[in-house]
Amino acid sequence: MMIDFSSVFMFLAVGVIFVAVTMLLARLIRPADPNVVKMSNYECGEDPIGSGWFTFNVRFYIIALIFVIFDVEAVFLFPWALVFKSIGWIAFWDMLVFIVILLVGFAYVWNMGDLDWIKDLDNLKENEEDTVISGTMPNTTSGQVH
Amino acid sequence: MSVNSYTVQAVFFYIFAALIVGSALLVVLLRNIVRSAFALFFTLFGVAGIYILLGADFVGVTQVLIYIGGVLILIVFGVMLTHNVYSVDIFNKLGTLVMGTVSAIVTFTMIYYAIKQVPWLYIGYKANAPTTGPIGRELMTSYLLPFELASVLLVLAMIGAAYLIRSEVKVKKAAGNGGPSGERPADGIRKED
Amino acid sequence: MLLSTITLSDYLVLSGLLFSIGVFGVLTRKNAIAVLMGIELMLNAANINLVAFSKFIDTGLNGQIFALFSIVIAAAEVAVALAIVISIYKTTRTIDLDKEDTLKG
Amino acid sequence: MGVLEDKLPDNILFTNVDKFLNWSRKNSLWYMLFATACCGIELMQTGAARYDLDRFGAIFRATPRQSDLMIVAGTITHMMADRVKRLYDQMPSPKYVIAMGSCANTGGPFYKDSYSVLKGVDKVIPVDVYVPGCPPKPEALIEGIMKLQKKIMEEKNLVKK
Amino acid sequence: MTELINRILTGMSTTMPLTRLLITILIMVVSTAIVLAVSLLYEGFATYAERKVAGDIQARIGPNRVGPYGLLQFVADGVKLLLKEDIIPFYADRWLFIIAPYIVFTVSFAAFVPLSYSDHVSIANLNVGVLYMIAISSVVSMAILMGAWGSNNKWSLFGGMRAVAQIVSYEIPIVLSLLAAIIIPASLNLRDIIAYQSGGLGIFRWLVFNNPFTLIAFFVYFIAAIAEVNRTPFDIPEAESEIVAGYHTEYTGMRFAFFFMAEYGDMFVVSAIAATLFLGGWQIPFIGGIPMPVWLREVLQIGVFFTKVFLLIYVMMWIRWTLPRLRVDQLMELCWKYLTPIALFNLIGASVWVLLLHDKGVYDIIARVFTR
Amino acid sequence: MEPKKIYGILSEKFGGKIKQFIESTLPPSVLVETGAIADVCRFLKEGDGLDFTSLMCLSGVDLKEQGKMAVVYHLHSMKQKHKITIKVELDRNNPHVQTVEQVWPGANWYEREAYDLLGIVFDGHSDLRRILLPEDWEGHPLRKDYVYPKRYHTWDV
Amino acid sequence: MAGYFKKMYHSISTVLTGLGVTIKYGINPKTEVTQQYPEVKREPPDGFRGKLFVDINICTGCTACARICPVDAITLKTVRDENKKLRPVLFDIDNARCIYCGLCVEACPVDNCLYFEKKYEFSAYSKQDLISHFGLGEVKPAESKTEDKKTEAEKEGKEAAQ
Amino acid sequence: MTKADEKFMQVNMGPQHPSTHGVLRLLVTTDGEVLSGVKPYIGYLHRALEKIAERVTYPQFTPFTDRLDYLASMNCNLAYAMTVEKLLNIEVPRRAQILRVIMAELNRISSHLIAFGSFSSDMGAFTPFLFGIREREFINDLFEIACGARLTYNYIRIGGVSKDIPGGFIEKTREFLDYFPAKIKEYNELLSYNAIFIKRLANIAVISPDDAFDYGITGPNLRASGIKWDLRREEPYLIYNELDFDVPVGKGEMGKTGDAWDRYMMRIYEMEQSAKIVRQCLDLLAPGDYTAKVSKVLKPPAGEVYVRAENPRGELGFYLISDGSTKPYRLKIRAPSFANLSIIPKLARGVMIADLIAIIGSMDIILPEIDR
Ligand code: SF4
Ligand code: SF4
Ligand code: SF4
Repeated sequence: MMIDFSSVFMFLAVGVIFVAVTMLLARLIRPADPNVVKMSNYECGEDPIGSGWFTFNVRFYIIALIFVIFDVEAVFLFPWALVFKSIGWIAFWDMLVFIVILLVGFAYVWNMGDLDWIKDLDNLKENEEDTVISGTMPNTTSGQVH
Repeated sequence: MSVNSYTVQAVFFYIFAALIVGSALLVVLLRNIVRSAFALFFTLFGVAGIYILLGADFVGVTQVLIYIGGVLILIVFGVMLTHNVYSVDIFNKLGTLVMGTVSAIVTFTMIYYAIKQVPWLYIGYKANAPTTGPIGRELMTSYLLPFELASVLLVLAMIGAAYLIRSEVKVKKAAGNGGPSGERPADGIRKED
Repeated sequence: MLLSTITLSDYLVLSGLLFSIGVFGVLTRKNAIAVLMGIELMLNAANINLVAFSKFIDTGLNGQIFALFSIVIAAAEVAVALAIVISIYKTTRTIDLDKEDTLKG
Repeated sequence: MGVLEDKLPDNILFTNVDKFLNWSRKNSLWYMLFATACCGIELMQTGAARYDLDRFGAIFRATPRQSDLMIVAGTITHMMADRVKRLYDQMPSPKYVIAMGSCANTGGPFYKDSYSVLKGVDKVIPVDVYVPGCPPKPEALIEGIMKLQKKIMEEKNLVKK
Repeated sequence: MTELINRILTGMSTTMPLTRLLITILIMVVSTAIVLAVSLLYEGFATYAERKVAGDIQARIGPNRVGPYGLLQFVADGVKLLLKEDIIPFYADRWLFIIAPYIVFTVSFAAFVPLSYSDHVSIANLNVGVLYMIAISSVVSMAILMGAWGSNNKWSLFGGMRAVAQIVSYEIPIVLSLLAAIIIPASLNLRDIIAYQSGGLGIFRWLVFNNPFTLIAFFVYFIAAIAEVNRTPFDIPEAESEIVAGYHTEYTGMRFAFFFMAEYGDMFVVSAIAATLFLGGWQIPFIGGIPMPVWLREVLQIGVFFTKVFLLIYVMMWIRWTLPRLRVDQLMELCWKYLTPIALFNLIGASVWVLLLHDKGVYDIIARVFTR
Repeated sequence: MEPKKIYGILSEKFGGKIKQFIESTLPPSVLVETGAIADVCRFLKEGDGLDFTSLMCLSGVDLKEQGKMAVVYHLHSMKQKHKITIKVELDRNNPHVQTVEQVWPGANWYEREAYDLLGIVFDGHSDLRRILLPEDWEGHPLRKDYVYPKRYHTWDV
Repeated sequence: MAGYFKKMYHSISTVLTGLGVTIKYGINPKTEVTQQYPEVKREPPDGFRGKLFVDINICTGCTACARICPVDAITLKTVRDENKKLRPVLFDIDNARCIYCGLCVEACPVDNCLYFEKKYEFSAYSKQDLISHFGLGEVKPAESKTEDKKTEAEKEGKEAAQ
Repeated sequence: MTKADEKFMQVNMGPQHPSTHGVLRLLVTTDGEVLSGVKPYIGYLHRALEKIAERVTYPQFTPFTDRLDYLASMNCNLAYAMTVEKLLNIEVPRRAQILRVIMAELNRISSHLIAFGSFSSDMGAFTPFLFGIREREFINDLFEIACGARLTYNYIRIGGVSKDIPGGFIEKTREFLDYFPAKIKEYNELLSYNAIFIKRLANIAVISPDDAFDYGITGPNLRASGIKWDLRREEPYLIYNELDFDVPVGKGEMGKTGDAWDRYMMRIYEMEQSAKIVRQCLDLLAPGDYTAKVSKVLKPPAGEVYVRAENPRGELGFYLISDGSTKPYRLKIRAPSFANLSIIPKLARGVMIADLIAIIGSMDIILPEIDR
C-alpha cells in the first residue's frame, strides 16, 4: 500500500515541479512590459468599480452546507458498500435507516425551499409558477400561428 | 525492502510534519483571514498524508473528501461571506497575544513531557492492510448505534444550520420590498440599546 | 538513525505541536471564523493521535473509526457554527468576538 | 523585458528557435471578441462556418487577458476610444492589432461630418495591419490576418536584433 | 507498477538497500514522467479534438493549417501560451493567484494515479481507488476558489462561486450513483472492479448492463460528471456570454493553460471512471476470451480502454456543442431535485436487487434460463 | 379618427392653449402652448376615444432662423389606429418644457436625447443626463450653430 | 408527481432530438460548407463593389465623382492642358476611407472610366499604402488655372453645381 | 461606504462583453447572482448620423442609412427612400416596389437569423449561431449578386432601386426558399423546443401589452406580447396589401404571453412568413422600370413628414424636415431598438445575471441604431 500511495505523492510532487519548471521556462522567454492599466483589473473595458471581493449571495453557503452533510453520509456508505454483500439484509436495513434519516432532513430542506434560489427580490410572487410545458413539439411551426 | 520502507516513511513523515506545522502557523499568524483559510488547506492535506503514512487509507481519503472538499469550503465561504475589506486587525490586543503564545508553549511542553514520560506499550508495527472493508464491518456491527446516531446528528446539524441561515434570508426577503435601491432597514442596526 | 525510526511518540509530538498552534490561534484571534479554524487545527491534532494509536497500540480499527466520527462531528460543528456566525454577521455586520454583545444577550 | 529577450547570439540554432516561436505565435492568434459595429458582423461571419477562422488556429476569447489579437471591427467613437485603449493595454504582450474596415482605418463614412467618431483607431493604439473595406469581405479579413502572420514570422524574439 | 518494481528488484543481483531504493524511486519517477507526457499529449490532442468535433458539428472544418490536418495546432497554442506575458493584477491577492494553477493542475494530474490501463499496466493499485478519485477531484473546487478570489475580479469570483457550488453539489449524485455500482463487485479497487466485469459474452458482464439500476446509475453519473467538469450545458462557471471567462478571466499565458489542461485532464478522469466502473474498463468486448499473446492482449486492452474513454469524451463534446446552458439555480435544481433523489432511490433499488437475486446480473439470469 | 377631429376635441378641452392646426405636415400637427404640453399629452393618452397609447417619437428641432426650438411628439394609437403630431415651440436661448415621462415612460430616453443633442431642458425629468455623448462633452451638437471640437481627451478629433 | 416525471421525459426527449440534429452533422463531412479561402476563392459577381479603378486616360476630370462622394475619399486636382482639356493630374482614392457605396461610379459620366474592380483583398501595413494614385502627374499646363478639389474648396464647388 | 453598497455589488457589463451585442454598457447592481438593478449606458457608438444628414445631400445620405441598422440595411434604405419620396411625391414603379419587398423581406430573414444565432450563443448554444450564419451567407450571396455588397447594400434608392436584378437572381432565391424551411425545422428541433432552452426563457421578462405601449415597443417584441400590430398590415406600404401573409403573435405557448421565449419564437415565425412573402413576390415580378425618373439633384419642397416602416426590430421612423434646399434641415431617426432597450431597466429587476443576458438577447437590440 505504501508504495502505491507513494506514487500518489510522487505524482503530486511531479505535478508541482512540472508547473514550476514550465513557469520558469516561460519566465525566460516571455516578454514583460507591465504598465498601470495592464495591471488593473479587467472589467469589460471600464474602470473597475470598487473591489472584486464582494460578499455574495448566502445561497451558495446553503448549498455547500447541504453538500457537506451529504458528503459525510456518502463517505459512510463506502465502507458499507464493501461489506454489504457479505453481511446481507442486516446491512441493508442499517443502511435504509441511515438513508431514511437523511431523507427526512433532505425533505425538510427541500420543503423549506432551501434548494431553490431566491429569484426575485421584490416581485417574488410573479414568476413563481413553474414552466408549463405543453406536451410535445409541434411538427410544423407555421400551423399554429395567427 | 524493510529498512528502506522505514526510511522512506521517515522522509515522508518529516515532509508532512513540516507542511502541517508550517501551514498551521500560517493559519494562526496570517493577518489576511482569507489567506489563512487557504493555508488551512495545506494543513489538512498534510494531515491526510500523515493518516496515509499511518496506514489509514480510508481515513486519509475521507479527510481529503470531507475536510478539504467540504468543511474547508464551508469555512472559506463563511470567510468570504463575512469578509469585510475594511476590517481592522483580526488579532487581539498585545496582552492576549502574549497570553496565547505562553499558553501555547505551555501546552506543548506539557504534552511533550507527557509523551516522553509514558512508556508506550507497543503491540508491534502492524502491516498495512486494506481498512475500508473492516471499517465497514465494524460500523455495521459494534459501531452500529454511533453510525445511525451520526446520521441523526448530521441531519439535525443540517436542519439547524439551514434554519439559522434561512431566518436571515427571510429578513432579507421582507426587507427587499424596498426595491432596487435596496436600503435594508434591518441591517446594520446594532441592537445595543 | 534519525530517519529510520518514526514511532508513536513522533506522531504524538507532531500532534501536540499542531494542538498548541491551534490553542494559540483560538486564544489570540478575535475573528470568530479564525477561532473556528484554530479549533479545526486542534481537532485534527486529536485525530492524528487517534489514528496513530490505532496503528501502534490498538488491535482493531477503533482508533480509525473514532477518527472518522470525529471528522463527522467536526463537519456538523463547522456547519452549525458558521451558520451562527453568518447570521450574526448579517445582523450586526461584525464577527469581532470582542464586540459580540449579541451573543451575550 | 523577458530574461532572454534579445540576448541570444544570432546563429543558426537560435534563429531557428526564433522561427519556431514565431511559427507558434502566428498559428495561434486568439482574437478578442470585440466588435462595435457593422464590421463586427463580418468578423462574426468570418469566424463562422463558411470562412472558418479556426482553420488558421484563430479562435475568439472573451477576455483580453487571453487574446493575442485585437481586431478592431467597427466604428470607434471618442467615448469608446478610451475603452479600446484600456482593453488593448490589458492584453498581454505580444499583441497585435488589425484595423478592420474604413471606420477603424480612418473613420470611414464618418470621416467628414461626424463630430463623435475617432478618425482612425491608430490615433489611440498601434495598428499592425489595415484591412480596407466597408465592411471588408471575410476573405479580405482572412487575407489581412495572413498578412499579419507574415509580419509575425519576420519578428525577432530571443535573438539579438 | 508495484508488480514491475518487485519483479525488477527480485531479478537484481544487488541487495544494497540504497541501490534498491534508488531503483524504486527511479522507476517511479520514470513512470510518472511517462504518465505526465502522455497526459500532456492527451490534453493537447483533446483541445485539438474539441475544435475538430466542434467543426464537424458546426458544418465547418476546424483547424487544418498547422501541420498535417492541423494536428500541430496544440503545439502552436502551447508554445504561444508559454510566450505570453504574465500578468498578475496589481490588486490581486498575489499568493493565491499564483498558487491556484499549481493546485489545479497537480490535482487533476494526481487523479491519474489509480487508473488501470490494462491487466498489467497501472501506476498504483489503490485499495480506495474510487474514493480517492472522488476525493482528489473535490480538491479542485478549493483551487478554483483560490484563483477566483485571488484575481480580485468580479467575473472571476462569480465564476469561482458558481464552479464551487456546482462541483460540490454534483459530487453527491456522482458518489451515490457510483455506490450503486460498487456494491456489486464490493471493492473500491479499480482493478478488482474491472476484473469482476470480465467474462460473459462480450459486453454483458459490464456493470452498466448488470441490472436496470446500474444502467440508471450510469446515466446519472455521466450527467453529473459533465457538470463536475464544468462543460455545457453545465458550464455556467465559464459561461462566456454571462461572466466573460469565469474564474480564469484574469489568467494569462501559461497560468491559464494549466487551468485549461486541468479541465481536459478532469474530463479524461471522469470518463475513465465511467469506463472502469460501468463499461468494463479494459475488458475487451467479444474477443476477450480468445487466447492471444500477452503483449498483444495488453496492447489491445490499452486500446480498448482508451477507445471507451474517448468515446465518452466524444459524447461530452457532442453534448457541449448541442445544448444551451442552464441557469445557476436550474443547475442546482437539477442536481438536488432530480439527480440526487434518483441516485438515492436507485441505490436502494440496486441493493435490493443484489440481495434478492443473490448478486446475479441480468445476464446471469438470462444465461441461467437458457442453460436450463 | 381624423386629425382634424382630434384637433377639435383638443381645442374644445384646452381652448386657447391649442394654438394652431397645421395640415401640411404628415401626419398633421397641432401646435400646443409650451406650458400645457404635459396636460395635453395626458389627455391624449387617457381621453375617451383618443387612446394615444404610444409615443412613437419625440424629436427636438432647432429652428435657428426663428430663434426658436421645437419639440415634436409623434403620437399614435394602436387601439384607435390614428396618429397625430403635437408640437411645442420653445425659446431658443432658454429652452424649457415639461416632461411627458409620467405619461409615457418611454419618453424618458427621448427627452434625455433631446437634452443631450439640443440642450432642451425637460422640467420634472427624473434623470436628465447626457445619453449619447460622454458626460464631459461640450456643447449640443444638433444645434445649427454647433462648432466641432478640436480635441477630445488626448487626441485630435 | 406526474408532472415531475413528465418534465423529466420532456427534457430527455428534447435533448435527444437536439443531439440527433447535431450528430447528423458530426458524422457526415459532406455537410461542411467551409470554403478554404486562400486556396478556394469565389469569383465575386458582376457589379461587385471592390477596389475602385480609374481609367485615367479617358477621365475628363469633370469632378462629378469627387463631388458626390459622401466621405471625400476622392482627391482630384485638374489642370487644363494645351488643348484646353481638363486633365486630372492628381487623382487619389483613399481606400481606407472609401465606403464602397458606388455613388461615384454612378455619377461618372464617362463609360468605363471609373469602376469597381473585383479586387477586395489588399490589406496593408500602412495607411499610406491604401491610397491608390491614378493621377497623370504633372501635365504641362497651358494656363495656370487649377482647380483644387479638396475639402472646403470642393464643397463650394458642390454647392455651385447644384 | 453605505450599508447598501456593502450588500450590493456593482459591476460593469460591457462595453466589451460577449453578449451585450456590441458596445452596450450595463451597470449591474447585484446581490450575488440576483440583480437588483440595471442601468444601461449607451452612446458608445454614437456616430452623429443625424448631424451628418444635415450636412450631406438627400441621395448622399442613403449609404449612411445602411449603417444605421446594418443587419437590416435594406429596410433602412427603404424607410429612408420612402420618406424622401413622400416629400417629393414620387411614384415608384411597380417592379421596383416588388424588388424592394423582396429585398426587405430577405433582409428581414437575414436579420432574424443573426438575432436567432446570437441569442442562441448567448444562451450557451454555439452551434445554432453558426447554423444561422450559414443560412445568412446564402442571403448575403443573393444580395451580393444583386447589388455588389454583402452588408452595406445601398440598393434601395430614392425613386426605386439602384439597378435591376441580374439574371440568375430569381433562380437562386427560389433555391434558397426551397432550402430554408428544412433549416427552420432544424432550428426548432435543436433549440426552440429544447427543454433547457424553454426553461431558461419561459416566464422570463414578461412584457405586458401596457408596458409595451408605454415604452413604445414595436416589432416582434410587441407582437410577442400578444398584440397583432404590423405596419405591413395596418398601414400597408409598397405592395404589402396584395400579399398573403400572417402576422404571428405571441400566445404564451410555454409560459406567459410576452415572455422571452415568445419574443424569440416570433422571429422564427416571421422568418417563415417572410419566406412566404418573397415567394409570392417572385411570382409577381414582371418586367418594368426599376426606378422612377428622379433628377440627379433633389430639392424637395419645404415641409415635414414622419414616415415609418416595419423593420425587423420594429418601427423605424424618419422624421424629415425639409427647408427646400438640397440637404435635409433636420432628420430625426426613430430607432426601434432605442425604445426596446429603454424597457430593460424595468424588466431586469430581481432576475438573475443569466436572465439579463436572455432579456437583452430576446429584445434583439442593435447598437448603431440606438446610438445613431
Ligand atoms: S467600416 Fe463600414 S461597415 Fe465597417 S463599421 Fe465602419 S461603416 Fe460599418
Ligand atoms: S465608392 Fe463611395 S465612398 Fe468610395 S469613392 Fe466612390 S463615392 Fe466615395
Ligand atoms: S466622374 Fe469620371 S470622368 Fe469625371 S472626374 Fe470622376 S472619374 Fe473622371
